[in-house]
This record gives sequence, C-alpha cells and structure tokens, in this order.
Amino acid sequence: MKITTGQRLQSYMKDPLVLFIAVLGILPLFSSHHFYLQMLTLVFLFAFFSEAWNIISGFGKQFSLGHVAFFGVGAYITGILYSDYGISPWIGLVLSGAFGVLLALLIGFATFRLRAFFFTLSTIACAEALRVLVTYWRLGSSGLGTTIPAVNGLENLTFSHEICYTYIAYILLLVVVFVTYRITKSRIGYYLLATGGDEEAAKSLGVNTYRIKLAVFAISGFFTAIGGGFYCMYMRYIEPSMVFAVDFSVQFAVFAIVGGLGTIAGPILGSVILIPLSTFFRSWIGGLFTPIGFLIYGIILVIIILFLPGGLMKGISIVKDKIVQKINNPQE
Amino acid sequence: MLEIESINVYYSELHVLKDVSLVVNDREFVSVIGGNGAGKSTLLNSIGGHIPPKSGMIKFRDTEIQKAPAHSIVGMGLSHISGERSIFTKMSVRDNLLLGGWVQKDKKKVDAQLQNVIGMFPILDERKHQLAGTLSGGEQQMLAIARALMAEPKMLMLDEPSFGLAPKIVDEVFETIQKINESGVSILLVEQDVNRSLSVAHRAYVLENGQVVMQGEGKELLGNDHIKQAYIGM
Amino acid sequence: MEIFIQLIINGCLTGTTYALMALGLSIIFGTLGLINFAHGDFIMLAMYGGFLISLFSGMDPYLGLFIMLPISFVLGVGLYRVLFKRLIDAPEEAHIIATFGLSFVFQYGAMLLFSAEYKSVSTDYSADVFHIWNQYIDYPHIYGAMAAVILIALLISFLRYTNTGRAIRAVSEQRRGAMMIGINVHKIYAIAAGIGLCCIAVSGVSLITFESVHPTIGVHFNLLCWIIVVLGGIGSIPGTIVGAMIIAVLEMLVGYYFEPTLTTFAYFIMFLAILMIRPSGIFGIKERRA
Amino acid sequence: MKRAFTNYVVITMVCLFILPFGSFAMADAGSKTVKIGVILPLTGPQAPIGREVLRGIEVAADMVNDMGGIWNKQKISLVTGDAANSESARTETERLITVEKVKLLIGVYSSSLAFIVHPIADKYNVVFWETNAIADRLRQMGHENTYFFGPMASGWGSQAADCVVELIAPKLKKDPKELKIAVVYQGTEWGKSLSHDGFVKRANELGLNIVIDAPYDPNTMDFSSLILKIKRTNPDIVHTQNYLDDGYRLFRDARKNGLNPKVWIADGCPWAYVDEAFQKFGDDMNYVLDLNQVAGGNIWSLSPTTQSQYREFLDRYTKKYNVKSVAASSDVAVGFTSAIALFEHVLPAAGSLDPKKIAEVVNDLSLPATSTARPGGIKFAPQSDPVQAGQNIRAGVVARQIFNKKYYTVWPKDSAEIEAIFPAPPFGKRAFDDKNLEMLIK
Repeated sequence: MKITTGQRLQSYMKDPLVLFIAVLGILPLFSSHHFYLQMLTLVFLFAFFSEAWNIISGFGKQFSLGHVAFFGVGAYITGILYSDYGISPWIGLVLSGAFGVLLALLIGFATFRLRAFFFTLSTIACAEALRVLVTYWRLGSSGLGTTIPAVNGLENLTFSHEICYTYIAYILLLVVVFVTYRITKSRIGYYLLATGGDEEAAKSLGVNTYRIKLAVFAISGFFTAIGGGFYCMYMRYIEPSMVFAVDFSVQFAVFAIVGGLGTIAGPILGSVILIPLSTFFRSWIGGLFTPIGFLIYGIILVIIILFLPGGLMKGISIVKDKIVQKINNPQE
Repeated sequence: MLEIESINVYYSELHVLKDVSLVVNDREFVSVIGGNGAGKSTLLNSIGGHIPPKSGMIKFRDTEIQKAPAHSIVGMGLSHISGERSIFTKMSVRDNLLLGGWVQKDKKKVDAQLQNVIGMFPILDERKHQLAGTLSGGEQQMLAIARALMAEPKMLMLDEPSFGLAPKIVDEVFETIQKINESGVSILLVEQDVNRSLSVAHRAYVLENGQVVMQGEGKELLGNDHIKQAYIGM
Repeated sequence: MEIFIQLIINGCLTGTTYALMALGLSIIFGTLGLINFAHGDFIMLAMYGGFLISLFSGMDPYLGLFIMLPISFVLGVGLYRVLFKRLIDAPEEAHIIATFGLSFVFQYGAMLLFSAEYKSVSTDYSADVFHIWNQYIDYPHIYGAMAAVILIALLISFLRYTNTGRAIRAVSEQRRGAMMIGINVHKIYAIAAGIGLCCIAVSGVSLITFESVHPTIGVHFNLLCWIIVVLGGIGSIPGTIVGAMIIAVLEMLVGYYFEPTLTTFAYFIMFLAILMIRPSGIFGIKERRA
Repeated sequence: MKRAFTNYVVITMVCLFILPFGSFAMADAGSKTVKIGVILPLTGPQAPIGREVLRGIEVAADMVNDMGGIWNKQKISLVTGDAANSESARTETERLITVEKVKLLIGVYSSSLAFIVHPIADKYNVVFWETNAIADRLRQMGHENTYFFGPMASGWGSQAADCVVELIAPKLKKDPKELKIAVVYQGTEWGKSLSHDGFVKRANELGLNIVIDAPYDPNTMDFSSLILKIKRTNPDIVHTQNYLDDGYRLFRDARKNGLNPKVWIADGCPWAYVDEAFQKFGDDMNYVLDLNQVAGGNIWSLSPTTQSQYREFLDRYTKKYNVKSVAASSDVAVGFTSAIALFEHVLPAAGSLDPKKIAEVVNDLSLPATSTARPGGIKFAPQSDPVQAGQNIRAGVVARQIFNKKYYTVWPKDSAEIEAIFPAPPFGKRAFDDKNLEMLIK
C-alpha cells in the first residue's frame, strides 16, 4: 500500500515535537547560570500559558485577550490563602483552578454570543473590570500588594534553588501539552475545530457549539488560573496592576501566533524563541538606550506576522518540505 | 468585443477553468449555461479581474485585460453584475446610482446618465431616497443593473440575474436585459434558467467541468438533445 | 442640582474629547476592517506632533494643524501601502499582533526621540475658565469640543455629499460590490486611512492643549477608544459620539456619587451589559462582511 | 530516516542556538573597574522616573571616576538592568548577579518592584542599595544586606501631618483641629502606604480633621467628579499624592472646577518637573507646597564640600543630558544623592564589595544633615531592628513651597530658606513677583 506524503508527514510531525520537548527538559541541567535557569522557567511557564490560551483561541478560534483574568484570579487566590491564612499553596492551586473554571463559565456565558472581535474586546473588558474590582477590594483591606513569605519547602512551594521552579513549570507544560493533545484527538476536539472553522456549519451538523466553547474555555481557564497561582509563588509578590495587566494576555497570544496558531508546538516554539530574544534585547544596549532593543523586537513581530502568516511552524514546514523534496529528488 | 483564448483558472489548488475560449461580438447577446460548479461564475469573475487566470489571454476591445485589476476593467467599459447583487444596502438608491457612475469623471455626464437610467427604471425614481436595503428582491436586481448601466458600459456581464426571484419578475428582468442589448450593449449572461436564457441569446456556450463542451446559436442549442436531457429535463 | 449640572457639563466636554479620540479608530476600523491596537499610540504621536510644532514655531497647536493634516494624510496613505494593505485580508489575530508590534515600535521610538519625560504645551487660554451661573467650563475643553464638532460636521458631509465619501461608505459596506462599479478599492482604503490619521491628528492636537504627553500614554487611550467605538456600533459616526458621551457622563456620575476608584469598572460593566442586549452596539446594524 | 533527522536538527538547533543569546549582552569591562549593577525601570510606564534616577547615578559615577575612582584608582562601571515589569525585574536582577557577577546593586525606585528584586539580591548575598522604595514592609522582610537610603512610607506620611500642625496651622492662624483636610491619592501600593497608612493615621493621632479620604483610579482621564466631591467638603487643605500625569490632571481639574483650597500639598508627587508644571499651569503653580525627600534649594545649609559637590552635579547633569535647567529634578537628585553617599561614604571605607565589610561601615556611619543634599542626614538602623532594619533613620522629608519655577524650603524650621506664605490666593491670582521673594529670603 502506498502511503501518501500527507500521511507520512503527519506521522513524523509528532516525533520532532516529542524530541523537542525532551530536549527542552534536559536544558536546565546544562544551564551554567541561574539566570539561564530563570529564563527557562519563564520560557516553560509562558509556553504553558500560551498553550492553555491556544486551546480555546487557537483551535477554537475564540480569540480571547482576557486570559489575564484567570491568571490574576489564580495568583490572588493562591497568594492570599497562603500569606493571610497560611493555607498550603498546593491547596491554593487546586482552588485557583476551580475558580478559574467558574470564572470561565461566567465570562463565557456572558460573551460567547458575541461575534469575533467583539468577543475579544469584551474579554479584555472583563479582565480590566476585575483588575479595578480587586484594587478596590485590596485598598479596603490590609494592603494592595501581597507578599509571599519565604519559607522554603515543598509544602510551601518555595525553594531556594531555581531549578525546582524550572521543573515545576516544565511539568505544568507537559501536562497542558498532553491535555491539548488528547483534546485534539477526541470528539470534543473535532467539534471544537469544526466550531472554529465555521460555527454556523458546525451548528447545522448538530454540534452544540456554545457548550463546546464553554467547556474548552473552562479547561483553558483552569490551567491559566493554576499557572497564575504558580506565578504568584514564583514572584513572591503580587499587585492588581501587575497580575491583571492585559499585557500578559497579549503575550500569551503573541507567543502562540508567532509560533503557529492552533498547533501544539507553536506556543512552545514561540516562547522558546521570543522570551530569550526579548531578554536579550532588554540587556543588549542597556542604560538610557534600552528602548532600541524593543524597537527592533516590535519590528520583528510585525515582519513575522506580515511575511509568515502561519507563524514559525508554517515556516518550518515550508523549509522541511523543501528539504524533503531535495532528498527525494536529489537530481533536481 | 471580448475574446478569450484558452484561459486556465485555479482556486488555490483546484483547477476550475480548463482551456476555456469564448468570443462575444459587438452588440451580441451571449449566454453561458452549465450545471452547478461548472465554473460559470468563475468565468465571469476571471474576466472581471477578480480571479486572474494563470494562463491564457483575455482581450477586451483589443486590449489584453487578463492582468488588469477589477476596477480598471470597469473603466474600459466592461461591467459585471455578480450573483449576490452586491448593491450598497446602507445607502440610498440615488447614492447607489451615483456611485455607479464612478468611472465617469465628468459630473455633467453622470447627471445625464442618471436621468437616462431612471427613465429606464421608473420604479427606482420613486424610491430614490429609500435605503437600497429596503427594496424588494426584484427592485434590488433592477438597481444592480441600473447601477452597472451608470458606467455606460459597452458590454455587460450578468451572473444569474433571475436567482431567487418570482417568475413574473424574472420576465421583467429578462425584458430589461434584452432592451439593454438592443440599445447596443453586448451581453454575456450566465444563467441557471437554461430555457429562458437560450431563447433570448444570439449565441451560447455550454460549460461542463470547467470546459466548453458545446457552442452554437441559442435557438439551435435549445433543440439539442444533450442539452434537453442534461439541463431542461425533457 | 448645580453640581449635577456641572457633572453633566464636564461629562459632555470630556465626551467630545473621547469622541474625537475614537473617531479615527471608527473610520479606520469601519472602512478597512483593520483592528488597530496601536490606535492609542497613534494619538500619542499626534500629541508629540502638536508639541513639536508649538515648540519650534511657537504657534498655537490648533494652527499647527495646517502643517499636521497634510503630513498625517500622507502618513496614513503610506502606512496603508506598506502595512495595512497586507493586513486587511489576514485574520483578525494577525491585525492585533501586528499592530501590537507597531505600538512597540511607536512607544520605544518615542522614548528614544523624546526621552520618557512628560511634555506639554501652554497656550494663552490654558488657564482660562468660563464662569457662568455657578458653572465652570475651561477654554481648552471648549475649543476641543468646537474642534470635535467642526471635524464631525466636515466628516459627515464629506461622507454624505462627495463622491469619494460615498465611495468610502460603499467600500466599507461591500468591498466586492465597490470593485464591480470600478472603484479602486485600495485607493479608497488608502484615502480612508489618511482621513483616519487626520482625525487622529486633530484629536492629538486638541489633547495636547490640556494633557501632558509621554511615550506610554497611548496605552490608556487604546482600550477606551475601542470600547467607545464598539459600544456605539462599528462604522457609525453618530454611534461613536453617543458611545463617548455615555462613557464620559457615566464616569462623572460614578466618580461623584459612588466611588472614584470604580469609574472604569462602571463603564466596563456597562459596556458588557449593552453588548449582551445589543451584540452589535447601540447604533450597530447586523452586518455581514464579505 | 534521513528526513526525520533533518527535522530534529532544525528544531533542536533553533532551541539550542537561542539560549546563549543573552550572554554576549554586555561588553566585558576591564579588570581595573568596579562593577556596580543598576536595576531600574528603563522602559514601560515607570520609565520616566526610572531613567531620571539612572541619570543621577550615572553623574555620580562620572564624578567619582573623574576624581580618580575608588580603591587604588579603580573606576566604577555601571551595568544596567531594565525592570520594566515583574518578570523582567526578576530576570534582570538574576542576570546582573549571576551573569554580570555584580556584587552590589543600586535601584529599584518602585516599591512594587522592590518586593521582587530585594529577595533575589538577598538570596545571593548581594548588597542592595535602595534609592527610594518607601513601603514599610520592605524593611521587615529580613534581608540583611539591603539598605534604604530614602525615607520610609509611614515616617514620610506622618511628617506631612506634623508639617500641617507645625507650619500650616500657625500660618493660617487656626487651631490645627479646626482645619478641614481632604486626602486624595492613587489607589496603588505607594499611594495607600503614604497617604492612607502614613498621613491619615498620623493625622488621626494628632486629632486632625480629615473630611475626605479618597483613593482614585490613576487611569481616569478627567478628575472633575472627584474634585467636585472634594469641593463639596470645602477643605482648607488638600493633601495629594500622585504620579506625573494623574497629578497634572488632578491639579488641572481642580483649577478648572474652581476648587481653591488655602493650601495644596503635593506629598511625594514627582512635581519635580517643575518647568513642565509651570509650562502647563503658569503662575497658578505658585504657592503649591511640595513635600519630598530632596532638598533642592537649601544647599547653602550644607557643608562647603557637599555644596560644591551638589553644584558640580547640577552642572554636569545639565551638560551631560543637554537639559536647560535642573531646578532639582528630584528623581535625578535622588539617584545622585543615594549613589554619591554610597561611593563616597561607604565603599572607600569598606575597601571591597564584601557584604560584611559594607555592613560594618554602614553600621558605624553617622553623618549630620549637612553632609548630604537629602534632608536629614545618614544613619542606618541596625539589621536587628524589627521595624526599620537597614533604614536610613535620619532620612526625612522637607516641605518646599514653589514660586516661579523654584523651590524654597520652608519646613522643617531649621533648614527653612523663606517663611512660607499661606493661604494661597485663588487660582488666577497667584502671580508672584520675584522681588517680593527676595525680601522673604532669610
């Protein structure tokens, strides 16, 4: 039986991803400086967020820029429970996830009827409204910012060595990649893709698109909130304007889109490339001319979007096709 | 007036028109018939400059237009009325008509042509200030035709003008098209209603799977057995 | 009662400022369908433009418009040719991320050019307050409102009574239909982008008479303008004005009668509520985009 | 199998190639230099002030280097890190410490960022010389090698309340308890700790009459509603805390809505951009009372060496950054005074960047108010102090009244340059002749 090129490509598309993630997993062991470890932690963490965002916004094409709402809520629940009530962050993380789900259902209920960009904008509005509300609430209580006491120990999710955080972030990433993979291979995944492709058509096929979107949004919110809780324990200090900044949502989106929207590897690739790049640009010139780096970063973003609409994954697959072609027909 | 020489048109990977050649002479009424997905609309879109052909040549009044952008083709005197009517529903009937004269830079000529066209379609005169979206289906089709006439075209391409209209109104539409043709404008008509379109056309082409399989005079094709079987259902 | 009237007056004046800010966005989004997340940064640049003109020539910023408007128009056309043209057919997320990148470029570019300091312009009327029946109205806002009214009147009559204006409306409704009557869509888009930037220039100039400018000021404007445009209904200039007024007056009333920290909260919630009832905004018509 | 291999190579190359990117970020400084890390927000919304502080530190380093450097003619070389937001604050601090191997950090100006940056410096046992983060809790986090050169929020706010009692009430010829005080501040960590936890708390202890305690959302474009709310209470004194643009808007809207308090206190506001404020408000800026940590105008009260040093700083600053006038932009001065105190009084005596040696020097440090252009003087609380560990306990604030683009210190009494003039006339009638001012100068 002849295997078509498409099938063959598909069959080994999976493999490099696995290897890629595995290589990422070993990298921390070879990092000479804590600085690199930390960068890797951020790479993993943001790949995780971006991946969680990608489930609903990439596969389901429900472009949310309000994911920071889950992030902030997760950070605050874990942070406040631990710092004010001494409840272990592990419990906090679970509760964060639960609240993430609840919040996703609430926001989804309110906004999923809106079409395309209106949905995006209303998710931002939700996140911003939450930021103001949390500020108001914290102003009335003990203090706006919440600091996490440093008591090292696994039960406190506080470690003296950076590598522990790096690997927790890595495990989070593995979990979300696995879940995403399972979703895409499940019936929900097919329905989701159909909904993202053409919602009316999906509806006419009897898919309850509303429920599918809600369910997937909840999964996405769940992970983002847990990540927010971890972020809080990692930074050890949170403030409403910090953890509810819409910039976070935009970053999740940027990594996924630059990497390749609606692919599993895309968000990982995006953050693997963009986080070190922006770190590099931040320290490149330094001093009063630091902005030059970001100027270039912005130009790079625009160029990638303009000339590589499918993101880097698309670029890789083009390069790969060319290589495959060369190998298949060396005489050409 | 219009000469098409073996054009090939693709929708990304899909080969829609294969070596299609077609001629419309001065003042001629030509119909293109064919089943769903035969590539009829694509043909018009390709001539109109919306989907440029990958190969082949399109010549309009001795100028090659296969690479010209859609808007310049209208300026040359070839107007296109698409199947979706594409009138501006949020603008008044009058604004729609005035915009039809966009390619005409002389304002006086536009006004004269407006009077002309309104004379042809008295119903539009009554509804001048109404939003185009509030017109009935037939009126909208009339507006689309009238708007195309505002550009004073030498040739008109129509894509399924009868689509979704009541039979009585379809008659009116066809009468109008014939009148336009008699006034000296060449017509290229794409139509599902094979019976009607063949009976009014001077000549006709039959398109199947993106290829011209038959051509001839309208009346002659109407008597063809293959056509009868495939399209008229007799 | 006096205070209530003062609040409404202030709300309306701020509302015209908001409307002015959102107008450019309304035109660019309404016509090109471009989701411009760098809109606030465009305003920031326009404010710097007004600042530079008054710095170097000592002119009133409003007079500087005679220089700025042509430049803005050309910039708009250029920006369309270089960037927007490639974006309009791309999916929405590409618009958002590309214009986000653009806002990076603008912000950090401005930071390099102008440092991060706050800059402002002083005019003869900066300090003047108009005092009538116990109500206070300041001149910079009055002039801003006048500029807004003139601009809106010009825009509406341009869109209604000129051929190019009609073509802009036509293109924004039915791109394909416009092509079929021989309109060069890209040319019209470029003109619309130019006009949008001109509106932004006017709003920037009007803002610089009573606001300080710094490189990251656009971030606040961006979301506000988007909320206004969507609340009013896309592509509808009256909608944009009404949306701006609603938000400004609401801010005033909530700030006074309720809680100054919750002003933005109030309008976000109202925005969501209105969208729940009217998913296309107040003046929005359910439309289908080709 | 060959094809799969190319895939692996492409992807892993990308990922391995990218990682070491950060390392060639900084040019390697020569061996004859003392590397000092500066971590400040240099991009993003806090950049306006972060960059000012950096300029001050740069001038301080230049001055030390031009005088021959420290320790055997070693030059100070500054390595900057950009703390634009929480992640970058963390990674950049980590980079400065682990990659650039700096042993001493100066920064970070914002309290919110300090909460993230200080623990990292502490983890690596690196000395952190904090220029101006004020939140009280920072002192109580148990970081042994963190020193706070600027004042602490609660102390700052309470000094403002003292100023009301000692300076303003007598000037207004009223019993302090009769004065109606409106308190407005940003709903941020900084605003809350300064105004609510500092000023209001102390004012309540003193029995002052706070008529309104109003935090606000700094993103508001128009503060008319808040101003009208304040106006209704008809306050004698308006105590404000704010950042730059909300500060300007608040003042603008007060003026436009006819709120005319007898005293407008700008407490901890970066009104230091006084040129900018006069550009906007003209003479109406006169009479504003600015409470801040830097003394700009009263250098005459300093020791001669400190005076000439400060003058040199002003001179260098205007030249280096091509600024027209300085008028003691207070954040540049904050950067400068903090850095020069470190370079002049701490490092030479310590002989190295060893935290223990620095701790010894800092503990013994006791300098009078005349030795620094900052109000107060220099003496640090021992690290065993539970509340103010590492705090410069002499750091204080001064009240300066603004007249015609200049600051004149009016409080505390012993460093006052002029007698304060209150009540302020209503807006529009605030023009003030320089001649009258000369008569006031003591």
